[in-house]
Amino acid sequence: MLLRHTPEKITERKALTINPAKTCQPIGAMYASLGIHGCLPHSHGSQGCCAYHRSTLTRHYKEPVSASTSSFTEGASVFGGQANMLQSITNIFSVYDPEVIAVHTTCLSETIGDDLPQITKKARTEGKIPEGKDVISASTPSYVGTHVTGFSNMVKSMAMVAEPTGRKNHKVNIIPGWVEPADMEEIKRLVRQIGVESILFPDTSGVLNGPLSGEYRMFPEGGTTMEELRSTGNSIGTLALGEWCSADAARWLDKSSHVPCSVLDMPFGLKATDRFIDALRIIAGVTIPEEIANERGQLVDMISDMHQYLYHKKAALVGDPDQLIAMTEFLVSLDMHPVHIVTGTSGKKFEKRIREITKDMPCEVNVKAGGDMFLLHQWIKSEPVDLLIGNTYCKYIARDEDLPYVRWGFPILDRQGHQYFPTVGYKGGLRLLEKILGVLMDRVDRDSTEQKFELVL
Amino acid sequence: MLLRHTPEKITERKALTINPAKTCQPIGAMYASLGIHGCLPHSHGSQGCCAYHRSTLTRHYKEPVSASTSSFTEGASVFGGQANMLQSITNIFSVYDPEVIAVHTTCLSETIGDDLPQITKKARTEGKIPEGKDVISASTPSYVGTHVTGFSNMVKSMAMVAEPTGRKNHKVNIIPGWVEPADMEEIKRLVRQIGVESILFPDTSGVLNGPLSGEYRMFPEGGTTMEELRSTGNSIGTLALGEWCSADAARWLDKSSHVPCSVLDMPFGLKATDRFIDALRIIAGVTIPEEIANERGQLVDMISDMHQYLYHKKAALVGDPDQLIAMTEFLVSLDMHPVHIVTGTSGKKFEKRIREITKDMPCEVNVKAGGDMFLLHQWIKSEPVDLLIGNTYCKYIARDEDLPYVRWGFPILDRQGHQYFPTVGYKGGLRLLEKILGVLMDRVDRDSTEQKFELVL
Amino acid sequence: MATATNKKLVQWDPAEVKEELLKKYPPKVARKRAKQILINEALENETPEISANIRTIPGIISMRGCTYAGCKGVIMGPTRDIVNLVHGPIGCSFYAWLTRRNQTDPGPDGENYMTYCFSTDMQDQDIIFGGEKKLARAIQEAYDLFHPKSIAVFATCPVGLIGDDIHTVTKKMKEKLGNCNVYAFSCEGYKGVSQSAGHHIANNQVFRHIVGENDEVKPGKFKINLLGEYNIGGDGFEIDRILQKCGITCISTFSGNSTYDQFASAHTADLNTVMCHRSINYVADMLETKYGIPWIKVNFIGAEATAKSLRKIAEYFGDKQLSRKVEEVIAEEMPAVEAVSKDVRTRTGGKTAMMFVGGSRAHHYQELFNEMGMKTISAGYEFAHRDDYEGRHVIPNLKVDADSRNIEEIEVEADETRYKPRKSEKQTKALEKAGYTFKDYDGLIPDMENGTLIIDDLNQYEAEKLVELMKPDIFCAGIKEKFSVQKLGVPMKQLHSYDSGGPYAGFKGAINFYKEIDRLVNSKVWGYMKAPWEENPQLSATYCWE
Amino acid sequence: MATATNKKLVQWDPAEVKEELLKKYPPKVARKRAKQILINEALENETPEISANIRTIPGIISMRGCTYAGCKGVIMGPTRDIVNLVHGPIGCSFYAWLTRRNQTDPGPDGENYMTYCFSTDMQDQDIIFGGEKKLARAIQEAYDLFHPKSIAVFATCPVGLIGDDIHTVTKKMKEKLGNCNVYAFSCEGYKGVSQSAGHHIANNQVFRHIVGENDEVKPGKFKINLLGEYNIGGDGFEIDRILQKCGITCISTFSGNSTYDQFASAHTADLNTVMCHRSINYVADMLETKYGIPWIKVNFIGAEATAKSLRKIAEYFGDKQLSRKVEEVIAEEMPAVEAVSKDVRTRTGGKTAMMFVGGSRAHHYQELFNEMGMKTISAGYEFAHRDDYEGRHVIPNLKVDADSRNIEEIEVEADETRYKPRKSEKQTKALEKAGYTFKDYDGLIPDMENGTLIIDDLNQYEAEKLVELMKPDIFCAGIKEKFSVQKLGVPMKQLHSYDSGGPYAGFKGAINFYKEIDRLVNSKVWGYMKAPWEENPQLSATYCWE
Repeated sequence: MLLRHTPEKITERKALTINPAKTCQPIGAMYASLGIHGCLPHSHGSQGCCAYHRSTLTRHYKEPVSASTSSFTEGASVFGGQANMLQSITNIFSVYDPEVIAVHTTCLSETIGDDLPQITKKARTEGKIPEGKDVISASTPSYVGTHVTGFSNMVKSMAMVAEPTGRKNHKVNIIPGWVEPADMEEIKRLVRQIGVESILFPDTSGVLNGPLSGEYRMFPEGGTTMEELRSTGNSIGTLALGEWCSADAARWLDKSSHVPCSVLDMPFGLKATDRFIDALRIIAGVTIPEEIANERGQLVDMISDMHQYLYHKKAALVGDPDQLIAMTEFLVSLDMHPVHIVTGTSGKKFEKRIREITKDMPCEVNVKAGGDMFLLHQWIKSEPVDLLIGNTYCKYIARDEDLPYVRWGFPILDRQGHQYFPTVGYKGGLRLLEKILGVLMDRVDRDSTEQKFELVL
Repeated sequence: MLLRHTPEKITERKALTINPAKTCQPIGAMYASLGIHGCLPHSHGSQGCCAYHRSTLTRHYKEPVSASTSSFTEGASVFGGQANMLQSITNIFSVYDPEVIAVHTTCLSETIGDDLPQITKKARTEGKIPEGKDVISASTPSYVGTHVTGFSNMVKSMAMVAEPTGRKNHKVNIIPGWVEPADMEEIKRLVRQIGVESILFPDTSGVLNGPLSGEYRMFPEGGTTMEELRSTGNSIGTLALGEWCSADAARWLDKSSHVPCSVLDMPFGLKATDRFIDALRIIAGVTIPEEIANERGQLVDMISDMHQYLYHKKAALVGDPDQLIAMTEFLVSLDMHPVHIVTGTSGKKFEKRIREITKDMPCEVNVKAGGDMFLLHQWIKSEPVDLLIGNTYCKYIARDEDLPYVRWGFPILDRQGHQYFPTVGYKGGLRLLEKILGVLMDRVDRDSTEQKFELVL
Repeated sequence: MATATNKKLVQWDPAEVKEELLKKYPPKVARKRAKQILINEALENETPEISANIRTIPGIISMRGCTYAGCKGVIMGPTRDIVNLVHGPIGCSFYAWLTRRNQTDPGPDGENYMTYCFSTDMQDQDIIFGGEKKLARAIQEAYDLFHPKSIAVFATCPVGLIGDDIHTVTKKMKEKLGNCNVYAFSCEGYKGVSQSAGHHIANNQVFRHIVGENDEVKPGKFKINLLGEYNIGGDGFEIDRILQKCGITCISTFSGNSTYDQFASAHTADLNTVMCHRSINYVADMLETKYGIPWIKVNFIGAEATAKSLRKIAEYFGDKQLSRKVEEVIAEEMPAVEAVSKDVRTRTGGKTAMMFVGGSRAHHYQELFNEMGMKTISAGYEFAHRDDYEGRHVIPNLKVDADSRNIEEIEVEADETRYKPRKSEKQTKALEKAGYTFKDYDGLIPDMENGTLIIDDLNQYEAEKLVELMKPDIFCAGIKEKFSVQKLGVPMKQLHSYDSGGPYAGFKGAINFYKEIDRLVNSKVWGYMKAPWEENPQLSATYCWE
Repeated sequence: MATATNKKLVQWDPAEVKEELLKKYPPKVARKRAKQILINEALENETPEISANIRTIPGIISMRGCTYAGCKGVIMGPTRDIVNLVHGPIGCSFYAWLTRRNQTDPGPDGENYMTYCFSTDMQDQDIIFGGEKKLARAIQEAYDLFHPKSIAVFATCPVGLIGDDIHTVTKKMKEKLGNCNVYAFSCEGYKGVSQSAGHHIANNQVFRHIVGENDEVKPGKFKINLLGEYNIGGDGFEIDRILQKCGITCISTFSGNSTYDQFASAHTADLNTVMCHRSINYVADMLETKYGIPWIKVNFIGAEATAKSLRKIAEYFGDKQLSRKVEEVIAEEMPAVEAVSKDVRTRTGGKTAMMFVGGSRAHHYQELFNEMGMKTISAGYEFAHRDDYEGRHVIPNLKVDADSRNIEEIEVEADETRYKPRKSEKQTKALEKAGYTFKDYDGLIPDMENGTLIIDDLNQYEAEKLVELMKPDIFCAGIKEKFSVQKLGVPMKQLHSYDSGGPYAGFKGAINFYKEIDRLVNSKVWGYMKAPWEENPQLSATYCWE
């Protein structure tokens, strides 16, 4: 057994986290920053943080992930990191020449209380920031919230770039939340199809799913431009996908620039996608194009065709709140039973949403916000499941408990495809369904006796 | 063991086929016919043929497959099927009202020598075929060739609808060959992207991957219209994908209507897709759009990232000639070793192509045109492989020999997704790669000892 | 379930429905179909007549298959230790390869050719010059590879037309090989009007070439044969479980999970129980005439029907212990069944079903639906004969038409040495006096309510219309019909292959079926067909936020 | 290989390359980097000086990690039966969770916490009010759940700043728990200038809290410790295999596939062999001073180097049998190695490599590339010190700067009871006279050709430039560098984690490495980067067929 010391019996833990279902804010801020065109993320802290975040993102995307750091020394930690930050700005613009530097803090710089806006102002006045270039920043203390919070905070800082001019640009801001580059691409396709002009931010498509062509570009084509970010203040509205990832930025735009917003669930699965598409329809005042209606119909068709393999199958899920809410709703809509649900991010709101979504299920549901994978594993030991959905760390549980397992979430370090194939939207729903059915049917084929082995499933 | 009587030792078989890697012509003709808009395929023979073909296609697509039959009785078999055919035409147009009936023959009607063109003429003169409606036919004797031949024959009959007017329509005919609806959709997308106006035939997209919406339409939106087929004679050229599936129709258009043609491999994998895209580029005289170049680069990128899992892995393939040629080339381009290759369709040409493609491989290659799965299994027993690629019937071999197995080809009766996600083009290459890597890496995870079990792959 | 409640409101008049179904047909077709579409008015002792087992109409999309399918696919398919060699072009053998779900249990080292597909793969030169040599060689090659105890050869359409004499070829090969029984079936696809002819051809040859080959007396006190049970989805396994539990020995099953030797020993049983009347009642007759084994109709579909059938078997043997054991078993099995039926009935009660399958299931499965409180509002067979609808009493006056004429009827007489009546005249009389009925089947019609529609050889067009007009909660037929029905938003259950489910026979099977139907009629998915914007499509002319 | 041959044609002048690298830097940065970029001019007995182990430049994208990474990730990570509890916000423990490929073999029922991630997950209130209580409770909870023999606590950045006294907490908990050794590491990420500081902090505490805890004398005639081997990709397993084969007993490995008890018994070995000089040479010194165990530098990367190291160990013990055995083993293992190297050399000969990793691999791996006929044209360390470049002779005149000042140097002296020189003055002299060298390491520079570029703390920008200018056939560094290099069409091999490969140590490892590099430099994929239409982009203005 790989996790041989995990007991079925659950004992209270007040101080010890084991096998976390989360990581810290800065990596979320770094990922979000990569969704700005020509942006170099900068980690204001000791160099280890930056190295760790770059490594994790690189392993997930199998793509170069550039980011710089203030490389705090002991001295800087005592006397403050302003000097390191200013030096960084100078070096970054002269060596890498990005359009913008997106700085996020760390537990280190937060603990000593560095004031980034003030440092940035100083850099600006001292002419360390070239004309037409920008430095934006977000406060992302590692000891508050999780990687999701950090993502949300940086996205909010992106919204803060908005410069409302009073002249509407007739575009809709769409904040996709922490999804894969392929998902952002797919969201743009759907929005285009429906005929809505939009500003999507952040947008990592084209940045973290790039081609191999013999040239390396630190700043690829992709990403939301600063120009676009500035004009988000002139948009007619904002669709924020995911309360945890995207709502703060949207509400801030509402408050500061009077850009009204709706906060929707992330469009994973049939119903959440329906709500997203319907919202776009109402915004644009159009009828849904055949092609999208058709994609929807295909998803419903496949659900009906394969229902017998999904019906009342028990699932355990671990991941981030916005994703889990949509996925749980999707599984319930398939007549499946998500019985164990863990996110590392705290929040009673999450547990409440899950309880609502699962309230008609004929079985008990374990849900925990601010839980860890050790707990999830213990739940699974006492109430086994037919399916496990989560990031790559779940593979240890899946092997120990011999569970059909679908990799979904962050990080995925041991399989390919997630960068290239969306799981949002109806087509994404088809893909999720294909993956879920795949592992369930593989299990049927593996475990059926020879007399029950089937050609046709 | 499921195939417990299969010996490793290979003995000569002259008369006995075991576990065929092919089926008969009519089903191919039926599938092709479904790619015509508003078409009802009709099987001129005893009703069993039609029932079998409809069942097989239905199990593969999980969609309704309508087709009618002449329901030969013993009497008809003796006195000829003309009466049944004429009666069928009357009944079909009055009850189902299709745009066109596409008739194919069977071993029965071929053996007794029914002359379909003559019968059709009779029906026409007797006014049994309503104004503006059509009846086309193909001769598809089950005892000649295979399902591939039948497909090709019906596609040729579609080309025979061509009515050259001398006025060019500035379109390119594209004959995709026997690929999935999703593949045809993807080919249309690529062609559009490059800016080529085209007539794709047959086109089963929208016919065999339809939505569930509460209404049943015997003749859905999809399919190549008769109007388009007529104008294929005015096209500036024809791209035929696949020598076995598509070349005859293309050459016929060349001969009869002076529409020049190029016969290419089916665009599976990097190189075949390169040739297809380059052909389109040269035809259209355009430069390749960024989006397609980018998809290509993504495929190359994923190959480079995952090369270590593919390098020198042995594969066994079974399927149809056009598909196998492209797939073999793809695997070789991944530095894999396809060592056993079987198609049920005869033809030295096939073996020659495979030998060319694999000539630089450092190991021996078993290739057989007109072989069967029994032989493939025997080859695998004497020279085991790391990967098996073929239709659903391969699952018995895969289970007996405990092989990583990717379902690809026809028919796929036990998994979903093939109807919705293309495997042609660069995106299709990414999907094939994801599937191949998926089963190979699942095996690594399954078989690695606990000390070698890896988080990051 | 919005959809479900809607359906409740639907009113329909069978006459109107029938009219609707016929409206679009050309006159000739309409006349013909009118006789195959029956509005049930069955009375006490008078069953209306229906036209059945007649030609399929060319061009009308039927559910039917061919004679080869009935012979090779249905009857001979499930016998695991016979090499089934198809003589013809490749297709016929390919399509019948592992596509029926009859399960088999060869044990760890038993012979099993079910997973294999054997064909002579005839080519044009074979059609031109004849295929007998190739067939003989193929038999030899199969023998050399596998040394099976038996090889069966099946003719496909061209074989009959080109005049290959497969019976002589197999006879010769049987002699040549010595220890392998080789025989052939002239089951060309164009024969007869449906699979039914194929069943007959298959059973005739089994009776002629295999039954009686092994006189060795098998152990067991109460020995029966189970005729017309094909172990789809493991039905036969469940029935075997129950019979064993009761202490009843099943000598042979025709032909689910069967072996060559089972057929060979069939004549040593003391009672024939017939499941699927259509496909095999004549075999029961022949076994009685030749060996003196009486037969009764049984039905293991439905828990009540299963109990009834067990009691009927016990009553036949007239053994107190057996009867007691049977009652014990029933008492032991029923509570679990009733618990589930009680539960699902709260969700399935009052719902409606339609069934168009086979030669008996459209009848048998009404038992299960009744047990769930569901009503069958329309049903019919795909390939049955009038006696399957109206009861055996019509058999004498069934007329032989051009299509049935050539389907051989074997003349059998009592076997000089082995004929042994299992019951004396007296015993039989006594049983009958006590209300016991031998070789008796009343058919589908009497069991269906008045005003229901009984339709023979339902076709695609009529199916679609029926569903639109009568809006059943579930529709049962085969794979070809499945998805067109479901596109209409009505769940469809395959009753040929059971989709991926089963067993549905016996007690455990009943539980499986209850749950399966509950799943289907109450699946959330039927509520997703309309997108929210179709429910309320109102639109603000401009961007809503402005 | 088009790409490969192209590269052959490339000419470059090291001075020009260096100039290119520095051109874009601001003056201050350029001055600093100039001292870390060395054009090799090493002569017989004079090695040029390089600037190393100095601060990373803020804003310049370095490969380096932090002190915590060096301490928890590298040194303590591989010890399977110690619960490694990270005191700090969640991230630091998450990122160090299973992300290094040091393999471990706990056997069927041994303790193994490698697959677990333990953290106090500090929240803001802990930062404000201090985290000592939470730490103490976390230790208790870990103990109650697992009852490990030892719990190690690691400080992350904020811990030091808020002044949590982790050493007192762990001391108290050790006393409280009784049978569990608890201790802490002040390895805050901001300390030092790289992982190197973390190695030092880790090793100091291991020496202080664990080494010497178990005096029990282990069996074995030739007992050594293997210092600085971390069992990445199973290197340690291969080395163990070879040592066992030779009859040499490895008492402890620092710290690949290690256990608490191995550390505790380390002082009972008779020779310390040092693999990674950078991460552990000071431990070797301390072990000699305190317990009298001499140390030698070894290298098991490369077949020749492995043979050499084995002979060196044998020579130390001066036992004929051992020497004979060692020669036997080498003779047995080498043929397979040479067969493969001979084969691959036909495809790899003359190709060029670059290497920028760790504190010793950039040196060690040149052995393997040489054996494949490949030339290392540029190399450097990520976190090494001057002595790793120039040799130990520079150690006395290394100046202590602001960053290294606070990295504790333990003062040790001979252990009253347990100090026991393994070799007498006389024996040592004799060995040295025979050319034997103790505690000796000449560093990377002398082993590299003149005109090659040696670069300390290479950064992303310089890496890209180097590859563009010098077009190596392969580039070796870490995961962060992998894909930017490969985007340029140059295969990249991770020499920290070996990607998914290994072992590369010892004889079998050499074979693995030859094959892996052969695969990488000869992969077809590098020929696919340009699409056919990029190769010949000519276009017919109109449709080609017209």
